[in-house]
Amino acid sequence: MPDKQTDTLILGDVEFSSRLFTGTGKFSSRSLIPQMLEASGSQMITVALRRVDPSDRQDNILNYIPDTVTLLPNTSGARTAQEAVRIARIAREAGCGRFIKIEVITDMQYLLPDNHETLLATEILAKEGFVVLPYMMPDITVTKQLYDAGAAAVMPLGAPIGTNRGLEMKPMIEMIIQVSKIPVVVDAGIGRPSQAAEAMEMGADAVLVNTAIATSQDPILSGKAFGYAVKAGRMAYLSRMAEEKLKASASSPLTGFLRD
Amino acid sequence: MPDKQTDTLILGDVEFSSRLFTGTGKFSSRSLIPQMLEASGSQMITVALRRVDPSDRQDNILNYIPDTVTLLPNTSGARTAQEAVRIARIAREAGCGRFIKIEVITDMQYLLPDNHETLLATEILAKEGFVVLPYMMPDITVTKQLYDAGAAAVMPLGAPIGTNRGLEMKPMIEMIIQVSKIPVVVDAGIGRPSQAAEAMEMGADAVLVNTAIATSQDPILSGKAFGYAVKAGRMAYLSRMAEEKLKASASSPLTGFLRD
Amino acid sequence: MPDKQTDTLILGDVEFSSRLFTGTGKFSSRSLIPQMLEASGSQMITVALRRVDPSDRQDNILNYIPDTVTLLPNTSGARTAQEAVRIARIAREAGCGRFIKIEVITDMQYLLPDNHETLLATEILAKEGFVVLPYMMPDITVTKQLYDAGAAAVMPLGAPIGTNRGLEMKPMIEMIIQVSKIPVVVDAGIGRPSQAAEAMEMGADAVLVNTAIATSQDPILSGKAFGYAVKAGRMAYLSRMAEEKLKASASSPLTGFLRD
Amino acid sequence: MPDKQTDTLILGDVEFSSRLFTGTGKFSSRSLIPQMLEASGSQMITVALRRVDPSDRQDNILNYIPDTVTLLPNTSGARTAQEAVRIARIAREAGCGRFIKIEVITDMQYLLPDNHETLLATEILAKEGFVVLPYMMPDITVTKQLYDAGAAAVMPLGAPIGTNRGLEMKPMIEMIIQVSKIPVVVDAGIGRPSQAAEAMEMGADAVLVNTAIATSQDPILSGKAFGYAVKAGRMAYLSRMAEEKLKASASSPLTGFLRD
Amino acid sequence: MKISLNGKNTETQSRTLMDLVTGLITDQGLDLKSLVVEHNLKVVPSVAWEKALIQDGDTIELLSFVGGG
Amino acid sequence: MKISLNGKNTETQSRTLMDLVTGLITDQGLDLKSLVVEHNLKVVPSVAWEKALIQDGDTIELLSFVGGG
Amino acid sequence: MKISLNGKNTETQSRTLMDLVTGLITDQGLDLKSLVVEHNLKVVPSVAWEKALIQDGDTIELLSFVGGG
Amino acid sequence: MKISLNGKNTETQSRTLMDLVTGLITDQGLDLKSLVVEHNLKVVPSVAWEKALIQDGDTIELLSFVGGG
Repeated sequence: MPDKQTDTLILGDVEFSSRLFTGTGKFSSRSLIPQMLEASGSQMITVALRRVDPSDRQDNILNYIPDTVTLLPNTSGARTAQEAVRIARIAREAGCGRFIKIEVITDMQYLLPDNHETLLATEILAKEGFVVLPYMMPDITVTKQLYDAGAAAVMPLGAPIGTNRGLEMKPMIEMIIQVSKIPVVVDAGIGRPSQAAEAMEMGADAVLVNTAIATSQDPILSGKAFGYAVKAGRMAYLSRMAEEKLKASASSPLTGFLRD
Repeated sequence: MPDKQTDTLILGDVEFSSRLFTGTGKFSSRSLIPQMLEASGSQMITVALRRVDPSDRQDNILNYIPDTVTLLPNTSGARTAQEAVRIARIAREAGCGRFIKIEVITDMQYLLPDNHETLLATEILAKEGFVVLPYMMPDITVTKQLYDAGAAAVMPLGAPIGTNRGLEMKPMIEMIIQVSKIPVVVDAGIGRPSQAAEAMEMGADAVLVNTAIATSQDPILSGKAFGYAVKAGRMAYLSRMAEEKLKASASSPLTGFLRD
Repeated sequence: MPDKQTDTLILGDVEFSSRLFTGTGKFSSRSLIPQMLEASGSQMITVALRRVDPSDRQDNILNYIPDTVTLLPNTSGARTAQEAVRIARIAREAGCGRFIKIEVITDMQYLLPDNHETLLATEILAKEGFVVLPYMMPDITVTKQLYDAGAAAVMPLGAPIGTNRGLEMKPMIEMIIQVSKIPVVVDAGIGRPSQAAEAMEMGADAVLVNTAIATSQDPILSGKAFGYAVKAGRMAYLSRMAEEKLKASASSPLTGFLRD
Repeated sequence: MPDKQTDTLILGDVEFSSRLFTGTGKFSSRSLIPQMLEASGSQMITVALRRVDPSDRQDNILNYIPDTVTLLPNTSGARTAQEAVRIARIAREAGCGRFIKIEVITDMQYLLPDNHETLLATEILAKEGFVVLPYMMPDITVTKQLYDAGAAAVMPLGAPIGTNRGLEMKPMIEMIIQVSKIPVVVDAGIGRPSQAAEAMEMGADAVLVNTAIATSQDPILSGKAFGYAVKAGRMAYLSRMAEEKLKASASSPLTGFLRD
Repeated sequence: MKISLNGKNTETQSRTLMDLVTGLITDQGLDLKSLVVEHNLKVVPSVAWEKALIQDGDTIELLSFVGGG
Repeated sequence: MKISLNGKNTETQSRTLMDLVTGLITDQGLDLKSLVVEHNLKVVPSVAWEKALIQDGDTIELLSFVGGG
Repeated sequence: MKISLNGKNTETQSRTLMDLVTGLITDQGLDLKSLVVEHNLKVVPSVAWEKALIQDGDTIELLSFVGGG
Repeated sequence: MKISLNGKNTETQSRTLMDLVTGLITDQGLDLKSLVVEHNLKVVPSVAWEKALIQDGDTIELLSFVGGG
């Protein structure tokens, strides 16, 4: 059990006091991003890389991310390990740093990751000095293989991306938390602060939330809500709460009033 | 939808900025109570009334509760409406103020409340000017009757007391939140901050947590965790998050990388 | 544990080999009812009583129910104990026998029963020699009171009527099964054979299914499905299956192949 | 939607009228197996292959399996694709026919399958003319790859083997059922007939149950229960039942009694 | 004669329940056997309809069983 | 004098609630301030204990607040 | 002659699989019909055991089907 | 000169990446600082655009960071 006083998350050689990772997708206005970051306290945020769209007049999204926040470029759009590797290299050479979220998706219906291609990309990029955070289908065997491949953490999904269905894969994620030798970051599907808190109570090291914050009617307040919830869940984990009980037990003395 | 800026809970004529109610039962040491109250921000706390136990050398539990915190004496031990009424009157005359949590239990196995006796006691005490908070089995019909009887709020249970099983009665509580004209406080069974947050996200007005805080290995940190979680859940409710979706939707652009 | 060989359900002085109760509501055509009864094996079916509707040209619904099937008139439409009592008496004098399903509903939004009025009606009708089956909100205290009032069984709801949401109230129903001295029939909300089987596995004595059968695209096949499922669930209960386990355990020898 | 009259499952060139597959593991006595098969109606059963254990005096397990039942040898014990291939070949040459359940497990704690090795073994054995049924972690991408590799069906797990926890992976299995071009057999974790019925209601083509039957106090009655439940679930699927509803809807006329 | 018939004030010439009921059959083609008649809060079996005299101010309910869950 | 004290028949010499209560303090080291005294179903505030005379057959409950949820 | 029998180095006088197998039956009371014999990675059907000569260094696996899920 | 620009065959007169890029800015008002240029699979930092000569058949990708989760 970690020390409650000095409880931080270290990835690569960076120390994070916040265990909430956020994303830049789906915001109605980019100007909301820095306010959301401040409200949520998030210190790591994802960005994507795409061909310049001439019709898109927006200025540089990186301008909206304070230097204090670590950039986590993702390899979205990659359908093979090779494409993921290429995107990662471009991102780094473009000055986005060593962190990379590997995302290789071939299933265009449910947008679920391809664990094998993800593993191959992880192997290559870890050797090249990247801090590799692979987005994955919850899978015990692959969790161990990603560790051997040099991943800095594993990022199993809670539910299909953008569904807000929460910890649908809870039993598998609990097992991953038990066996993983590297931090476990629950990514995708988290739609409510309560679900983020639940993941942290289970012992997850962090959660990544994008859609739920960006698509709420008040992304700044939502970001703050997730920031509080992640803290709450982590504190609960650190304070070792009692297990569920089958039997009821009174919180007041059981003696009847004016009875013995 | 309430105003996000001035979002407080009013019961009787008292305004509460914290929506976390706590209890004084089951603490390993009473000296933890004031620290827990400070860490959690809770502004309302329950106490019970019992015959003096000569063997009990502890000093007055009320000494451990700051004047800024509202006392909520409960009628635990009562098995009939009449006993509950008697306890309430004694508590008030003993200087504990007008708030009373009605708790009438005849089922000694699961410690579940007797809604009919609870309704009768509510009727009498509301007439006598008490601010009545009845602890109840989740029940739509009784919710309406308690309102007619003058209750200040309803307190449906999430799960049997002390089980930490959370919102087992969630569907019924959701209906109560829909129909109730008075505040809904989820009481009993909440064992994790995530569960408290979930209740608030559903639109509950407050939650009452005792066992989960008092029996954790660090009640002060747990209290803080619940304080954060209740805030997080309320913020989520106020920021109108998106519903669950059946279909996945990408948070990054769906175009393949270096594809059109 | 009952004898597997001679496992029947006795209500009033009638012995039922089938633990599936059905209803006559919502069928697209009344002629489906006798076929559904035969396919499902159900031996008890509900009917309702209403003022003659001149515009309704349908012939007598009782003509569609074989004599071998016990009629269970319900008191639907009653909003007080007195109305329920009046309906019950009319039904009996009209030749529908001694069985009565008490249904007193004042909540017109969720159609949830009023436990207190239901209890009052049960008391009166049991004294008059009815075999009283009260439809109720799952409630331990009221379960005991209904037994004292002379009910032949209790019929807690699984979920709001017609929702097909299944055993939403499962934890409460499990407790009722533990404490009840009379048969427990899960009524309302059961939308799938799997849910009916689950209720029986928990130890329920019977289930009542109407909407799910009547509104399916093939009520006869659906009735058969529920008949099989109720049998399956009862057999599972009688054959004492192993509990859930936290740890995986191999069903094949754990030794590696060609290893020791 | 298949024809209700002629609804059978075809694997390889064998037609199965029963959609319940069973296993031979964990029975207290082998003599229970033929009785269980008869009671359950199962037409396919798994066996394992191991080195002769001199201390084991039991006679040939194949003697307990009627010729009318298809043998499904598994590759349990294999930790690589190559080992699985070797076991499969031995089983076939030993006269066990063309069916093979591929089971490659490297995680000895939770006994969860290795999808990548499983895929490799499937590729090889399908080419050799086996009817390959791979046991797998629920995964959309791998489901498609197994189809391309020539699998006759996919067998995603419901929960870790032997846990009786049921459809823990339900959301993922529902997606697999949507996308799979080959039959989906839910294997492992099914501990109750209700869970088997639920899988069939979702549209699974079959379920494989071993532990729950073999370890119950009455494997013959349990087998019968699962046989009924699988039939019930399939019928429910074929009869297109109504969806869950948010709103309650009365099964009796909503008019008050003696009111308009 | 004024009676309350299924909650409505009605003018009727029928002297007995049988008259009233048979009248309604021809008017509305009701199924006689399905009919349950409550006369001043008492259920009257069909065999007794002939003898059941209707008086001014009587309350009569004509009921039948319908589908219900 | 016979009284019912916390449900038990008790013989006491105390003339007032104050006598009774202070007696118990020395006997049992109770915390006076935490004490709630119900005398014949009426709560008596500590300021009135001096004047509250005990009579034969009185019912007295000595209560205090404890931890509860 | 040295062979690997079920993974163990074993000294045997058996000239054929039949000799080896029948020897084991008497030693260990195995059920012949349940036996699956893999000889140098090839499965040998029982009808061929008589002619299957064992040579020094051979690898022989004696297998059988068991309960499994 | 024919080049592949973001996957499309394009005719260009630009001699250097700087020419190409600045041309696009005036044409399309792009944000220069947000531009990531990949020239024949190598990323070229903006400081080097001036010297980066474009030759016939070159493959050039103009990329930028966008919102993503």
